Formats: sequence, structure tokens, C-alpha cells
Amino acid sequence: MLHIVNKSPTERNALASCLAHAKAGHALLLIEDAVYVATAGGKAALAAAPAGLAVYVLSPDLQARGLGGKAAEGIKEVDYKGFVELVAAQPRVQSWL
Amino acid sequence: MLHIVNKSPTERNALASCLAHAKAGHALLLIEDAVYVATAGGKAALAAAPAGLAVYVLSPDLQARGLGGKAAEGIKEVDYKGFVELVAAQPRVQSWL
Amino acid sequence: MSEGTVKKFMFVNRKAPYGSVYALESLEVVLITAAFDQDVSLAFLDDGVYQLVKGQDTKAVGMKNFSPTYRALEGYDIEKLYVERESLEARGLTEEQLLVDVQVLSQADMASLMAEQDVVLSF
Amino acid sequence: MSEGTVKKFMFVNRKAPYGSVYALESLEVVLITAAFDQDVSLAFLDDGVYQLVKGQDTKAVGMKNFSPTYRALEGYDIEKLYVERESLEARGLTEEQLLVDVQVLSQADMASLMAEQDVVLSF
Amino acid sequence: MKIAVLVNEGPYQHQSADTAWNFCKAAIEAGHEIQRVFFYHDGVNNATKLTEPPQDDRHIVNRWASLNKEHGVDLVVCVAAAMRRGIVEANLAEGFRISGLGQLVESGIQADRVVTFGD
Amino acid sequence: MKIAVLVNEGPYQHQSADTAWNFCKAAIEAGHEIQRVFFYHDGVNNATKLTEPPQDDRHIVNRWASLNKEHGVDLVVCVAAAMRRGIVEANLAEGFRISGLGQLVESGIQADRVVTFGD
Repeated sequence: MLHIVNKSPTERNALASCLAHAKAGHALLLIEDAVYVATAGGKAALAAAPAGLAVYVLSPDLQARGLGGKAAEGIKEVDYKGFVELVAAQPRVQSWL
Repeated sequence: MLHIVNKSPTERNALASCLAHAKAGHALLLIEDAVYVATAGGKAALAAAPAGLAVYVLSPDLQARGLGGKAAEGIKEVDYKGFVELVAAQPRVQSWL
Repeated sequence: MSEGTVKKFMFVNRKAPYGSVYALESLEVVLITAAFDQDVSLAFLDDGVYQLVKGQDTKAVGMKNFSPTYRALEGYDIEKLYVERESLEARGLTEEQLLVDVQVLSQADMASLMAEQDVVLSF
Repeated sequence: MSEGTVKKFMFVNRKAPYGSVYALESLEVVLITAAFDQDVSLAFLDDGVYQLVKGQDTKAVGMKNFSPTYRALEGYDIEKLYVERESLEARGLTEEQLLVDVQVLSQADMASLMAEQDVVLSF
Repeated sequence: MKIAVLVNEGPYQHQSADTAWNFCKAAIEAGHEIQRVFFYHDGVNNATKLTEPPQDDRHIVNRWASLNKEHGVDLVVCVAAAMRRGIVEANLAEGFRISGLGQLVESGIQADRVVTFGD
Repeated sequence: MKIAVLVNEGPYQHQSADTAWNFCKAAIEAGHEIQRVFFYHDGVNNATKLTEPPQDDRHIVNRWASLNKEHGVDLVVCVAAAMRRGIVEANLAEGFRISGLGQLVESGIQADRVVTFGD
């Protein structure tokens, strides 16, 4: 399963709910206003992530917000092409709206 | 100041931010998806309210959500007419969007 | 894929009713999906559990009360309504306050159920 | 009221940029309000502080980069930009990471400032 | 008292437009003047004459129009926000007018209160 | 791979429409098929031909239309959601078509993946 979160965890509960339902072997992609989670200052919000959850961040969204190249260790930056690859690689997609 | 909050505190941070900036003598009106705060099950979200903050809830919104007449003690139910009276009684209005 | 394909569709409801239109328009998709003879599940978690609270009365707000539709789902053979226990409890709600029969699941079981679906639509 | 009335307008920014249009369209109101010779303040708190982060580059998302407008505000005599310290700290941000000079206020001082306004517009 | 109203969200998607209309109606009934309703952001979508909601649902656009027709309420749509979203004279409902953001600032100056409805 | 896309928010107000378009473009460039883009909720507002964004901003409606023109992508607007919001044949941009929710269900059945973009 590819989980997609697009909201900041300091504004909404989407990330928290996603992490509570994600499982080992799943992937999480942070896009739009969720990319703040992928930086040193926001990473604490991932403390509740299950073991074995691979975390990705959409780099165009990081760049737009002045955080290009600032993804914290352990979080992989992908572009839209990488987004598509994640969708293809995981058997299902769930957006946490 | 009349503070208006329209989002559930379990979904967004608007109520928390409002309470952190409200002052004694101000009023708070809970409308739309914020009315859940006014019930026994949601009232804990008001623990951070400053002393002297008068709390109101819009009863048409409570009714729509199956909670008509279920406002917790200390929270006054008002209808749209009461909403208008609050706006007129307080010198300013701030919506926490 | 052939016309006879049956997939597992799950509709994830995480938002309160009336404040936004998602709950109502989600139901419209649910009904159509059932009409296509798919395997339909509805999940209610987080503020989505508020959608099922009994006694909704929208006269004073002047909006359409769509909550009777949840009761009508059975007539369309939509019987898999799952509600997350943790979400109910965090909101001080009990099963008795809900307007329709549901299966209450733990968060862990809800997560497992989500992971078994073919198509997950969130509104 | 006469045409010469000057009111205190405060624009409260609590949302991150780009995810929604509020930050951009809020700036449009700010500029017009200044053109009406009103007393304009901008408050940045909660995720609104992200609006001021340096180095925004929207080429890859294909959206308009409106962050240079914050730097242009001074030219319109809009100089009251207030940022809440608690919001910066909670997000691991420092004043040096912001693209424009601001006054950093405590939450308590921000609350007092809000309470002194004539018109508070939140986007 | 003169009350101005700002509507930041479109019809049906969020309750804001409903709440704002119910508020305006109650304010007028209480003898206040709605100095202006200003539609900004997706709020401009309240002004399209092409909506056709289901028969058993409320008609949000017509409700606004009736505030103008029956009470002369000034319904102003922000031109910049409207152009981004495809609201132009061609699909503008009767009772609304398109104008600039200056009308919102003027409301802030002239009205005793400004009440914002949004998401 | 066949990928279907669901867009739940209108243009400009939220980034969803931008992200969805960028995703579709990348998927096509990677050799995948965008089986359909279905516009639901306020997403139907992506289909108005009356938008006129500022010259220095992107034209979201035209970008969608180009996916149809250049790659034959099926752009479907939900009729029920569209009627509520004033999107009808009269203001429908070229490249889009109005149809029922069955088209979304069909996408769920026929596509290998459904990716939702919303608020």
C-alpha cells in the first residue's frame, strides 16, 4: 500500500491517522503541505510510524516551500516520476484526505 | 472580541490556536464542525480556555449533527439571532480559519 | 478486465457531516458502486464516526438531512459498515448513539481490513 | 465614517503557502488595504510562518512563486510584520531562515496585539 | 449596526456559505444593516447562475440573490478571484456584481463589524 | 499500467489540481496509460472554460485540456456534482465531458490503480 498525505501535521490529524493504520512493507509519500514533516524541524511527527514503513517526500513540493534538498536522513526525495514509480510499485494507493 | 471557530479540534488546530490567543472578557462561538466541542464528549478540548472566556455554541449546528439540546454545562446555546447579538455585543470579530 | 470483475472497494470516511459535502457526496458514490455489483465496504474513523450519530435534524440550518441514506444502504445490499472503536471512544460516543447497525473494529483490525482492499476511496 | 478614517487592519496568516491559495490571495488584500491608507499589520502564526521561509522555488510544481511580494511590502509602507515565536520554535525555524525582516513576538504579545485591532481578517 | 460579511468558500463544498446566509438573514431580521457581502477565494462560486441543485436541496445562489432583491444587500464578487475561477459577466447570477478588492477594504472601513466565513 | 485519477478540489484554491496534473504528465511520460481523470466535488470547477488567470500564472483548465488533446486522456466531470456547482455544457471547456458517477466506478474496476487528489 502507498499512503499519501498532503497536510501539515501541525494543522490536521491526517498524518497521525495514516501512521496509526500503516503497516510494515507499506510506503508513505509526503506531498504538498505534508512535506514539512520530512525536514529536521518536522520529523518528530513520524515518531509513531510503524517499523518497516518506507518514507518518501515529493521534492518539487519541498523546493516550492524553500526546503529543497533539506529532507531529513532516512527520507527519500522523489520527483513526479518517482511518485509514479511508487504508485506502480505498491499494489494499492490510499490518500489520507 | 468574539472568536469564531468552525472546525473540529480532533481534525484541526484552529480551536487550540484560538484558545491560546483569547483573553478574559472575550467570547467564543462554536459553529459548524466545532460544535462537537460543546458536548460532554468533546468538552475536554476547552481545558486550555483562559479564565473569563464566555463559550457559546450555535444550536442549529448542534441539531443538524444529532446533538440538539446536548450542550454541556457552562456552554450557552444560541441560534442565528443569538449569533448576531454576540457580534453586536463584542467590539470585534475574529474567525479562526 | 471483463464486465464480471468484482473488486473490493472501501470508502474511508474521516470527516464530520455538514461542515463539508464529502460525507454526502461519498454516499452517492457508494450507491453507484453497489449498483455495479462490487464488494463495498464503508469505514468510519476519526471525525467520520460523527456521520452516523442518531437524531440529525437539519431544519434550522436549511441543509439537506442525508442521514436516512445510511439506513437505506441495507436495501442496496451494502452491509459492511465498519466503525473504529478508538475513534468512538475518543469522542465519548457509544454504539447505541449510532443510527444504524455497524461492526465496531479496533484500530488494528481496521488497518488490516484497509490493507486487503483493491480500491480505497477517501472523501 | 469619513473618507479619512484610518482603521487598524490585521491580516492573520495561519496556513502554509502553495497547499492552498489563501496566502497568495491574502497578500492581494494587504496591498489594496495599504493603498487605502489604512494601518496594516500582518500576523504570521501556526503554519503561517512557513509563508516566510527563504528560498522558495516553484519551478518544478509549475505554480507562481509569490514570495518576492513579501519583500516588496516595504515599498508600500507595510512594515508591521509580526511572527509568533512559539510557532517558529515548534517548527524548528529561526528568524535567519525568513526572507524578510519581521518582529518576533511571544504568543502573549501576539494575543494582545490582536485584541487591539479594529478589523481582523483571517485567510 | 452596519455589518459586513466576507465569504471565502464556494456553495455546497463547505457549510460556510450556508452559515453566512443564515447569519445575514438573522441580522436583517434583527434590524441591522448588512453593509455588503463580499465573495472572495472560492466564495466567488456562490455567484454562478448556472447551478441546478437537486430539487430536495436548497438553492444557495438563489438564496443570496433574494437578499439583494428583497433587502437590497450589496453582493460583490472579487474580480481577480473570479477570473481565476471562471466567474464572469456571462455566468453571473442576477443580484451580484463584480468589482475589486477595494470594496472589501471599504467594508472594513465603513462597517461596524466584519464577519468572515470560510474553511 | 492503467492508472485512474480522481480530483476532488477546484483549481487555484488547493494544490490538488496542480499535483494531479503533474502526476498525470509524469505517468504518461513514463509510458503508463491514464485510464481516466474523474472530477468530483469541487473538482468539477477544473472544467470551466471561463477561467482567465493572471498572465504570469499557470492556466489550470488549459493544462488539463492539453492532456486530452495531446494524449487522448478521458476527462470526465461528474454530472451531479457539476449541476450543484454550475458547470454545464454551456461553460464546459473543450476536452472535458460530463457523465455519471458510474464512470468513476468503472475506473476503479478497470484501472490497476486509482490515485485520489483532494483537500
